Amino acid sequence: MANAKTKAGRELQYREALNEALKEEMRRDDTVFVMGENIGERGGSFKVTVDLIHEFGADRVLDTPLAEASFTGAGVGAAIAGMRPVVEILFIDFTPLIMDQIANQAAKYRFMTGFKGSVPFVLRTQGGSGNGLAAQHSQNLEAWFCHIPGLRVVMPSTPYDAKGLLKSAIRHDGPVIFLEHKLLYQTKGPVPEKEYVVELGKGDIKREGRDVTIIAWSHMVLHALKAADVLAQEGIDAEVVDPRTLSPLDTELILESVRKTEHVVIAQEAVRRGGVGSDIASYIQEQAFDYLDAPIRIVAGHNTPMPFNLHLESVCTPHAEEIVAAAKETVYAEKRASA
Amino acid sequence: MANAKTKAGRELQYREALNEALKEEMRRDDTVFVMGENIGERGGSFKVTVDLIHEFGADRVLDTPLAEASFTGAGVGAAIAGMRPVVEILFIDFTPLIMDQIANQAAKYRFMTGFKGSVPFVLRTQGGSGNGLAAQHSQNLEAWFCHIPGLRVVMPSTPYDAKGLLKSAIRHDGPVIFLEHKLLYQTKGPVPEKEYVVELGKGDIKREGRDVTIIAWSHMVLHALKAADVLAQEGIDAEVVDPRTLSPLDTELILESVRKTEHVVIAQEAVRRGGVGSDIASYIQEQAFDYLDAPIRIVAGHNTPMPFNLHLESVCTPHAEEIVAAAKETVYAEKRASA
Amino acid sequence: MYSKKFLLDLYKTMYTIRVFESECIKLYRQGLIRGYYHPYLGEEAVGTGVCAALGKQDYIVSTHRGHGHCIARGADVKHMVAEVLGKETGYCLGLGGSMHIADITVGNLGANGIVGGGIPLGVGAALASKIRKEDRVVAIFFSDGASNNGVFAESLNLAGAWSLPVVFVLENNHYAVCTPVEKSCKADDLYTIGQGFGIESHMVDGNDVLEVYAAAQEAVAKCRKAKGPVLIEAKTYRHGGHHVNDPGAYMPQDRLEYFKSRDPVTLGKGHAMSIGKATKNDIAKIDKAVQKEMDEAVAFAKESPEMSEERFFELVENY
Amino acid sequence: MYSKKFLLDLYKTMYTIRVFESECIKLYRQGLIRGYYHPYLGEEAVGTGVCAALGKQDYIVSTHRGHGHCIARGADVKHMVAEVLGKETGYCLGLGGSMHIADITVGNLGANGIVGGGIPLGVGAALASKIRKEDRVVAIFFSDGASNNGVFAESLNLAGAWSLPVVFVLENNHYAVCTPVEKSCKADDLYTIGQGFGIESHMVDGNDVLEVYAAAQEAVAKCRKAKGPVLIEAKTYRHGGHHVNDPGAYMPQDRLEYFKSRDPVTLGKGHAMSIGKATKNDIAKIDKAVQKEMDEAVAFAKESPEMSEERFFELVENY
Ligand SMILES: Cc1ncc(C[n+]2csc(CCOP(=O)(O)OP(=O)(O)O)c2C)c(N)n1
Ligand SMILES: Cc1ncc(C[n+]2csc(CCOP(=O)(O)OP(=O)(O)O)c2C)c(N)n1
Ligand SMILES: [Mg+2]
Ligand SMILES: [Mg+2]
Repeated sequence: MANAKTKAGRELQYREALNEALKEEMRRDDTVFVMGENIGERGGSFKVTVDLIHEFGADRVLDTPLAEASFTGAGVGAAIAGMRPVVEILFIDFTPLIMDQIANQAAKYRFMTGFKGSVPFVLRTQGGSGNGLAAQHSQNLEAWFCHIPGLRVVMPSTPYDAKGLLKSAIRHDGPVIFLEHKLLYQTKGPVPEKEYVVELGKGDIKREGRDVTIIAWSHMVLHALKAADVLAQEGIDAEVVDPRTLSPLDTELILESVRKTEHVVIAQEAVRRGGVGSDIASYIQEQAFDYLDAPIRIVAGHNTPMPFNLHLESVCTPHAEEIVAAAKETVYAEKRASA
Repeated sequence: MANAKTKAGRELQYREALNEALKEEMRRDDTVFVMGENIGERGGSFKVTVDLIHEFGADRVLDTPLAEASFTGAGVGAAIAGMRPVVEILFIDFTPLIMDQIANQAAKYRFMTGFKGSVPFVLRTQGGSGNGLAAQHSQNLEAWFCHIPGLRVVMPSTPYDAKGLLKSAIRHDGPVIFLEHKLLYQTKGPVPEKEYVVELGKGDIKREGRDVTIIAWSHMVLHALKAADVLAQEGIDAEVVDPRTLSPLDTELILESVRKTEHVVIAQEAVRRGGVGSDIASYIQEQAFDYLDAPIRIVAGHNTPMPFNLHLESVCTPHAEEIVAAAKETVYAEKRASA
Repeated sequence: MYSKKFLLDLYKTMYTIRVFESECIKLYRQGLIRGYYHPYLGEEAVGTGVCAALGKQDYIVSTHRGHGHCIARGADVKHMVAEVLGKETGYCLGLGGSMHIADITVGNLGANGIVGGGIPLGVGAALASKIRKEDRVVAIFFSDGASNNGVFAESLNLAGAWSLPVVFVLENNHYAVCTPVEKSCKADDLYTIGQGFGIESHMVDGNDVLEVYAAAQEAVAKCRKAKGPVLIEAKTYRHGGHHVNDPGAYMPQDRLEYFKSRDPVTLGKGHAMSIGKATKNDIAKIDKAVQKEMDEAVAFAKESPEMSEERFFELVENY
Repeated sequence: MYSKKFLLDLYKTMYTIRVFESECIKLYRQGLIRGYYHPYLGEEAVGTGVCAALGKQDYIVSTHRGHGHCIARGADVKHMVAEVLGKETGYCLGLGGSMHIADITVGNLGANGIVGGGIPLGVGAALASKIRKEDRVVAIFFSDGASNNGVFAESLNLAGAWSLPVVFVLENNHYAVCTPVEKSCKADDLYTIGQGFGIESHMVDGNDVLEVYAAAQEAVAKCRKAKGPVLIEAKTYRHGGHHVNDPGAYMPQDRLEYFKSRDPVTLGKGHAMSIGKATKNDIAKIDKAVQKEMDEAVAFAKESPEMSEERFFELVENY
């Protein structure tokens, strides 16, 4: 568990942890540079890139024109030419504009060149519903990226993971899609002063438990932990597994937990249909079929665009309560079955 | 079963059936028009739009500049303004260029306008691996579209379904993603002379069977039917279910079959991770958990970009053999379990 | 040449926009409006001048900074305030909000949260008009940031290749958030982009509603004669930051002062009085009426209900 | 001013492209090459002239019609034929094929199956050069079809805003598949698009290798002095259809005849002989050497193995 390693250390905000990761990697390796809209003096809309321009100058901290497809592609091209760009797209909702450069260029370049080229490229963006930002600023599109071979997809839930994973992402020799969440930026957590990285592809048990495995990532981990607290009061001991990296997925960690608890709830903020939760469920039922005594439950966003109205936004976004309900259903379904 | 309805009628190629659907709908309703690259005199690269320009003129059969995002968006805008455009994108591999117009505009417009606007828009494109077209011309991206609320996603496997579904798609009042397959265009099948439509959202049993349900769509249906023949020789009676529409999915039909056979193989050409197969599997295990005595098996494309080399292309694409193997595994797994 | 009524109408529209934005900023600061809110303050003459040149059958396509376009196109501020408050009486039932406000009944195809995302939609509406041989012109609003985006160039070229009845209205307010236009484009002016694609293109003072109107009227007339598209670059400036929470400290004080000294609402008032011979009293009457309408709109919106969950789920079933 | 050796080198490059395409078309017709094959026949002077103006450290970005660029940039035809045959000895191990042929070792960042898709990659390579303060210039090839695409305008604007060392080489062969350029853009010439974005832009006769070379040399020099980017529109014409299976019946016979009468290879030969005083014998020697190299390349490629499944799965593990 990440938390165990870091107790008694200082606390940082998620965005500060990200900022620190960028700074450290830019100091360590002068091929690392960042670009995006208004990330220089303004420090980005979510303040992840604050102050970088003062330390590294406008050559390595580039404010771009509003031309997502081509500045992303320019990042990919710079990576091919030996740099390690970190490109920021302000909202994941704008990534539909850049998917050719991501899915057809970045993801496939190494393969198409017979493994001669490489693309050490990081795309940072953020998603999720927040504070009345409506249908075009609230999406969760991690599933799109997971479906494209050649991409790593990372979705940290804590400042510790955010920093360690961003550092690994920058050092990785292929394209990494690094997905943040607008509601996480101001959350705090322990982040050691000492240099560390978190390996891509390694999940983390955010809470140990025996009765049910709750798999959640990004902001949903917070809801899952809250749900676990509620469940504990009812005598259900939930384990919260945070894959952290969705592609590749730490299937071993997940299966181990499932074999122990024999009950699974997957909690994703994205809409149900076509989401990563389906993928994870399909692996689990394939690999741990005999361990499951009740169906895997998927708690997910409602299958609509996100409404602007705040109350309806909340209705469309899953919370701890739905996770609790699903966990109880799966645990009691089994109890009923075995009764 | 569609085939039963149409026996003894004439046979048409898939592309001819599509062409006929376009002609009939353009005659029926003069708000229907088609646009895309080289679809006029040339009739499109796969010859689906041949002759339309002669009957309907250049005003309703538009050759576009090479500007996918904006001519797609123009289609969406024309739909908002009351037309029924059918936009052709030559390869599904180019849809990453148009995803903003599809996912953020077409899919959300009705919702964002408080259900006042509507977008009767059809996107026709084709995917799949074929004949050495390599990584950027061989993809299967239906999962991306299925993940976006507001889109209907259709993938017909026969000329009969292709015609009937395209007609329904054109008459539908929301955006429909109509996905063809490059290897199906020249396949033949019965298509009645008489007017008919196939309802969106209704699957079809392409072969009845008792022992195992094989769920497949688009070109994989042909492999599934071949697999069923092989399995029959071994005494395994496979049912082949073709959902035809992936979103919304005919879950009733699927569940009915699964409850009967208690064994499931899903065969998709797309890569496994993030594919629609996972989604279907996750629903089945949720809804028919107690009927399953062996894990649902998913046969899918290999998790890489598509290689140019023909042999390797074939290695990366699932065929009847893999379906047969998976079906046997699931059926025998159960036999072992009950032994 | 311009009648008093016409000039007062222009003034009234601009003043309505001014009051609408000012009142909504207050509501935002009170926490009653959520999400992003991008005021049109300082740019009132562009939307007003262009919309005055359009006919009833025509369309407009708006942006994330869209309240001005919406008002200029004839929306009822009651339903606008309700929308930005997320109420069911809003134009989009409270599902859209500021960034998605639309009023299709009067030909406003809507704002957009994706910068540039609406441009091809407008081209499509123009295409529909051409195919049906209707006489509709489409005015597409967008700003300098959007002009960096490929979808603009594609749409411009498409409209040009097909001679579509589109007036591209480039509201050059010199900023995309805090990025100044000089940093995002090498060209001195942006209308030259249109020329490069072979499209008739003009530049106007975007703070002078009559200059905007004259250029728009000519452009619309060309479009009706199948001589479109036309691009108009209107130079203007925001009176504040990018959105309500942006103080806009990066905007040089002297430039801001300059543009404020050419405030479009004040200039429009001046036109009404000097050319139209309107009196102080005429103006005062308008000001009062506008303020009253706005106060009523705010009250209406505040009292309006939000959509119930039941209604919501009914609506989105099978979405 | 141009040496005999230089002129003969240009000729040799163009003739190699000519022979390469001709031989591969035969292989295609024999069913040995699969997928799409887009010959560069008739356009040889563009890639040749531009690449002759580049230094070793520079990059090029190619297109789906990329064999000419690849050869002009110094590729070994052995590995090219092997690639289009899908063999493991090909530049991309047979995984890429004609539409993805790349030779990074000599700075060819590769062809692209997505029209326009490579343009921003080239801009990025130029950005890398600028950040590292290296002296690398990037020549980005693309054709008239790609110029309709937003990614071109965005990239052009981006390179302009950042003064990147990019030479945009617009190979205007007048067609995107069968769509003539007049139908896809209202402008008479395409280089004006660059001007609209404030970028230095020129037009040259794309069939005359010396005209192309001169313009490219000047552009490259400007880029090295941080005065880039520069756009060059080179007017040219395909000698056949869009790909091997397209007879190109839509190409007016007289225009095709005209461009064939100004065949770049023949013109290049003429330059070598008239300006460079090369003899028939010099030419014959080159022709023979080129044909021999090509014959050997075809033999090599035919004999080469395909990648084994084992090797493939090893390579793609953890992709
Ligand atoms: C495609 C896209 N990129 C980025 C954003 C974030 N964003 C919202 S408004 C804005 C600036 C737009 O500038 P401009 O087009 O000049 O419009 P203005 O705000 O000046 O009216 C940006 C970057 C967005 N909404 N959509
Ligand atoms: C984005 C995209 N759209 C369409 C295609 C299909 N296509 C391949 S080549 C081509 C024509 C390209 O024309 P142009 O850019 O002029 O290049 P040329 O073939 O003339 O060299 C088209 C439409 C594609 N590969 N990529
Ligand atoms: Mg602006
Ligand atoms: Mg061309």
